[in-house]
Amino acid sequence: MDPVIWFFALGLIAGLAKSDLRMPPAVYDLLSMLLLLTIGLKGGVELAKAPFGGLAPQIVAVLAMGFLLPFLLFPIAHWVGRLARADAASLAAHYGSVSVATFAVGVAFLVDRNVSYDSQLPLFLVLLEVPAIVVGILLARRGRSNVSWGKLLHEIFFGKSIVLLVGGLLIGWLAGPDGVRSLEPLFFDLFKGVLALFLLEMGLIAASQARTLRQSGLFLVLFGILVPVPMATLGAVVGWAIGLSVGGTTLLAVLAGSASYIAAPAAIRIAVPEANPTLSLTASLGVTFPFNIFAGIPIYFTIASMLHGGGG
Amino acid sequence: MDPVIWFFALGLIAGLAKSDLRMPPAVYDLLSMLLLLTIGLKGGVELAKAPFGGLAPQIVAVLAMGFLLPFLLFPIAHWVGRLARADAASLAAHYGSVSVATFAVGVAFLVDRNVSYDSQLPLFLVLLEVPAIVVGILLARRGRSNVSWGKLLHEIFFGKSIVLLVGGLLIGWLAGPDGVRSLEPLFFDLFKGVLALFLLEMGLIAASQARTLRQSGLFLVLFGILVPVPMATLGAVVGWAIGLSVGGTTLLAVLAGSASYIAAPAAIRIAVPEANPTLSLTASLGVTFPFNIFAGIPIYFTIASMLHGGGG
Amino acid sequence: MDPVIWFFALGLIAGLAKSDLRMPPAVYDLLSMLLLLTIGLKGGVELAKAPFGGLAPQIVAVLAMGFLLPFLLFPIAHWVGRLARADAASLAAHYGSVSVATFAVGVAFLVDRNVSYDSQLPLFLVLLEVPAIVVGILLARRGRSNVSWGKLLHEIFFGKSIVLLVGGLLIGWLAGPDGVRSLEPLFFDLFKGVLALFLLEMGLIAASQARTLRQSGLFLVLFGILVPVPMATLGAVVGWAIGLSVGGTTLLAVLAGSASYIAAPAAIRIAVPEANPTLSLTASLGVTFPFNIFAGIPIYFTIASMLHGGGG
Amino acid sequence: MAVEVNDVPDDTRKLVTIITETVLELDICEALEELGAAGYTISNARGKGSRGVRDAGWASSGNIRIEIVCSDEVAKRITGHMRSHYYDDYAMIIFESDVRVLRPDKFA
Amino acid sequence: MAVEVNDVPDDTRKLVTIITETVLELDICEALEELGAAGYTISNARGKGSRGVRDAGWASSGNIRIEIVCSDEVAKRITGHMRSHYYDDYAMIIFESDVRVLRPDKFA
Amino acid sequence: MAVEVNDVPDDTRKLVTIITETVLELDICEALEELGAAGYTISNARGKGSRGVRDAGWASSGNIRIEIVCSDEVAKRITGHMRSHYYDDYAMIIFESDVRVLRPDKFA
Ligand SMILES: Nc1ncnc2c1ncn2[C@@H]1O[C@H](COP(=O)(O)O)[C@@H](O)[C@H]1O
Ligand SMILES: Nc1ncnc2c1ncn2[C@@H]1O[C@H](COP(=O)(O)O)[C@@H](O)[C@H]1O
Ligand SMILES: Nc1ncnc2c1ncn2[C@@H]1O[C@H](COP(=O)(O)O)[C@@H](O)[C@H]1O
Ligand code: NA
Ligand code: NA
Ligand code: NA
Repeated sequence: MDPVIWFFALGLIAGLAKSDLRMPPAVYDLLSMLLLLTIGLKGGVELAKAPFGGLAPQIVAVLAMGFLLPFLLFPIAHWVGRLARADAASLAAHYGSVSVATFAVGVAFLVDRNVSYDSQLPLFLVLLEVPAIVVGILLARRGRSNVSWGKLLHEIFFGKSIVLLVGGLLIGWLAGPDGVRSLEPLFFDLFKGVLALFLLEMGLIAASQARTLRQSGLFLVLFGILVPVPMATLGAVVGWAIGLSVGGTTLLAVLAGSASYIAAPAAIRIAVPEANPTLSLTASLGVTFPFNIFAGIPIYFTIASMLHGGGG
Repeated sequence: MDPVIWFFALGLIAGLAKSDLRMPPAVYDLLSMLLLLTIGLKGGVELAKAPFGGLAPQIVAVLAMGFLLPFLLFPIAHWVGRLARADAASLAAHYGSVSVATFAVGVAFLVDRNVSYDSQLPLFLVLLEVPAIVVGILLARRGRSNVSWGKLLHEIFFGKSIVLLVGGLLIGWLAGPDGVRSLEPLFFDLFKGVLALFLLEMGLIAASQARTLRQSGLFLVLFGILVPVPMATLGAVVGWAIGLSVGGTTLLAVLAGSASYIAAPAAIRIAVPEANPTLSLTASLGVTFPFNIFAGIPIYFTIASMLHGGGG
Repeated sequence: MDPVIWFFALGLIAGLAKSDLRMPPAVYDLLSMLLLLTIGLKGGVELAKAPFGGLAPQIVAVLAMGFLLPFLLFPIAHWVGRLARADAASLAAHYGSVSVATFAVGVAFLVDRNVSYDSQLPLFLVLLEVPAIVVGILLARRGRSNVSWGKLLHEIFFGKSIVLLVGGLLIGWLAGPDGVRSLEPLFFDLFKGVLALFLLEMGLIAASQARTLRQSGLFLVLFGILVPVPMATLGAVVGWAIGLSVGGTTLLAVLAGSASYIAAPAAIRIAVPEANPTLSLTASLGVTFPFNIFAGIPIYFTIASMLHGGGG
Repeated sequence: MAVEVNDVPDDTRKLVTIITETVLELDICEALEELGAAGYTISNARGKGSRGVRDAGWASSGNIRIEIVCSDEVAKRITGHMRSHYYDDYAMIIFESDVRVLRPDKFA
Repeated sequence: MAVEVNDVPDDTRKLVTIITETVLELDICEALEELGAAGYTISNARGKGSRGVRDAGWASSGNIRIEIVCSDEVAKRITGHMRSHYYDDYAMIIFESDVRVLRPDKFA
Repeated sequence: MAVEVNDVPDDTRKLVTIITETVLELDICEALEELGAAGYTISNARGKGSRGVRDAGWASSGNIRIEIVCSDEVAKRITGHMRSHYYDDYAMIIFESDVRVLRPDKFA
């Protein structure tokens, strides 16, 4: 198993054992900035190397998936899980959107196995962040919108994760492989180490969700474990259908199967204040994130390989 | 264009678009510590390699320039710009002093072009920080000094930027190229990456100056754009006259043409409290810094090349 | 001399000269996390490479030394130094326990000289942190225990330094040399640079102890300088007796001769509140730490070499 | 004498303190200006209340502590606005006390 | 009308402020809950007092500032507990004032 | 009984709160000691006032919040000093209230 995942386990254990280990918020911010910029830069450099053609239909397909996912998830949460409308909509928004940290672990997984992936994946990461949040808010509001959309969309689009991802993409694309060379020691060589530290903190945060988990009962756990695989399978099928490589298909599956814990919580808290914020966050961070990095990603890779006619 | 400059643009755009992207103050401090130490260490190692002779006359020339610059700038700000005496003196102090970030971008510019520079430049950076501040305070006080100079000079000389620059210089010089080898991965290899992150934050800060800029009207913009080139030209002539190489001449021009935004604001705020601190800071950070890194440095390099008989 | 030590001197001078140079607490936390994880990972990788046999007797010997040391120190502090019982016990706990930063400088010292050390040393570092603290508390309480040991031991064992050291050890051991390769750029290549920054901050902290030092008079200085060498000699003898290499013997001497300034102060402050916390901290940070990195480590290396029949 | 009198802050204003979720910072700042506050001061905090523990460790999970020195009138408007807009759905407490200020004209 | 009346916080509680060593945070939080406080708010601080300068620069050497809004009864218990458990051996000050709260039922 | 009486902080002091520019921290701390304050507590803050927005993002552009518990006499000296030295040229507000303290002898 990739050692970065052990760092998550270390954080989780330390948190559950009530260690006083804490990561200062400033360090968390630095690490997440580095991850976002690295993912963006990597994608941009790849785009510069192999200029893409016919990206438009792929973008349409990916966006369509982003809008579709929350519609599939909302009924499960609302009628099966018997959550209030606002809570179900919030959960649908979180799970329809994507997790950058899970994506980063997916990238590390592929790199370890020397599996390359299509250069537009970081772009898809950006595309998938927003639609589910919009749909989730509409579902919560039953279409009645007393939401100030202008302000909200501004907040989402100029939220720091999208700014850094898109900024990294553009800089990588403008600078190209040669221009980025001098930035590689910080952004590329340290990538795995930075990811390890970030996962340590994610483990600590996941541990802090444990108490809520015990209180909110079984549904959240089941939802958090059972929902990712079918969602990721859908993502894999889409990826395969639009012609991505095995690596790209895996990462699109990872995106579909992951749940947001940065952009979605912030936006939903403002736009759907009556939703209990800990429900969605606990499922996303406390259940689905660990599930994905320990079990999900290898599964999604197998599914992608099978779709491409390999054995896994 | 050097990709690190795109990071400044990214920060500027994010800031102007009111993104929630922020860099924690602790990260800003870490990045600036790394830059200062790196510049110092690099200079120290070079000094250790090629022991300097006849540095004394150069030092005198550079210091003289540092004392002269604010006397040239004050009349422009006071009579042309019609600024109050305190504000004009503050502006003269800021522009007479130097900007470490601009110097770092200048170093990166030269390294990219394989142009070497004289090892004493980091030393000149230190020398040029102080004189203009002292002159600025004297100008504001009309010579009448109710300033507690002892305390003030102590604050400037033991300010963190000078301590780290001089400390780095000394350590680099004492340790020499071999001793510093084990420090290179952090201080030298990551230099451009660290500079990129730092410029991202500088862009965010520059954006926050934009509103003041609109209010304070045209003079600040004109001052901030028109003043650096003649100042830098003076710097280049001095550099050429004291026998620096093309790279060294360029960097002395960069120093002369840049404006302080750390040491000067802090000292002037205490010693000349009646000066409006946002005026000088806005001109320095919001106008001159972007001008220098986008347009100024290449111009100064051309000037230096021409002085040395090259074509630019 | 190793240039990292100059960084300590730089911090010390800056602090004594009342420079405004500060390291944000978040950066200090990041640096210490990196150091602890690096030391752990290095040890774990070594353990994975050369699986150890017969470690049990070594562990017993090292633990025994850890329990013994404070019993030797307490009488000196109580009767010679005429400190109150609580203060003497606190000092015994600090000096019986160990300093990670001193250990890191010791490691850097050996690496510079191409002297290898036994892979279990990081494990001994962990083992030696706790016993002296427990003994110190018992000495302060005269055995009467109104201390809630469960809570206290939990706090010590799950304190962040032990969690990160043990976590690093386990991850390094599980992942092995190949698994850890992708983490090397952050954790191994940057080690000396990170240590340099950390020592800069240690210098600043040591300087802040200077005033207390002047007040508390001669005993603390004498204790802080005279006690480490005999303690370290004891450590070296133990290391030699249990069959460690010259490098391992040196590091066990370093551990014995160093004084804790993280785990011990926190635990003692809670368990022995009537002890004056600045006494022990001043001796440990203000006297012994500088003594060890400037003079102690080379001495301990000489002692270790002599024990192994070398000339030093 | 005149100086001494000047130095005794003898004009009374309300000090309204709001402790709430970090995520509301921007919204509340805008609202405060519209409600007529001449200024405000914010610092980061953590804490515990009816909605559980809130700690700044994790990005948006911390609290902020907002202080506003203002007139009775503005204080009333602020507490009313907070009550109607945020009190039901967000972790929030508000309390108020009297303070003497040095330059009353600085505070609405 | 009713709304206006509601918006004037007219029920009085005590605001207890404790400034003490960072190292006590966990202990005090536990104690506050046992003593019946419905909540508390903490922020980091530095300062100077009878035990010298305390600055957050160095890990455990900083201060925290704890605020508790509570009833007279609970306030009395808190100050008593602090006095007997910590006042002699730790850097600590406590002060107390009256505040009007918006929703009295939220505070024990 | 005696204990209970002890635990009720019944001696009154002034709590002076100063919110101002970070850059003044050292100067003000020195002044406070000279003016007779037995201690002070500082925390970082951001805010808005007549001199615009002040945010800690950018190095020296933040605010600090200084609290001093002291006697009437010292409070008067502090506000006077601040008014004459800083009020005109720096972003600064000062307010004052009454607090009950646990150990009056600790405060000048
Ligand atoms: N009784 C209290 N005293 C002081 N602070 C409180 C109190 N109750 C709540 N708080 C603070 O207000 C925040 C929100 O409170 P709540 O809405 O009750 O969860 C908490 O996270 C605490 O920081
Ligand atoms: N008179 C005071 N006014 C405000 N804060 C104080 C005062 N005295 C002490 N403090 C704070 O309380 C902490 C502990 O005080 P002490 O126990 O007196 O050292 C100090 O570090 C200061 O932060
Ligand atoms: N009415 C107010 N209420 C609370 N804080 C204020 C108020 N006015 C100003 N401040 C704070 O005091 C600082 C300086 O105020 P000023 O001198 O008015 O710019 C501001 O940055 C705010 O943090
Ligand atoms: Na998803
Ligand atoms: Na200049
Ligand atoms: Na020891």
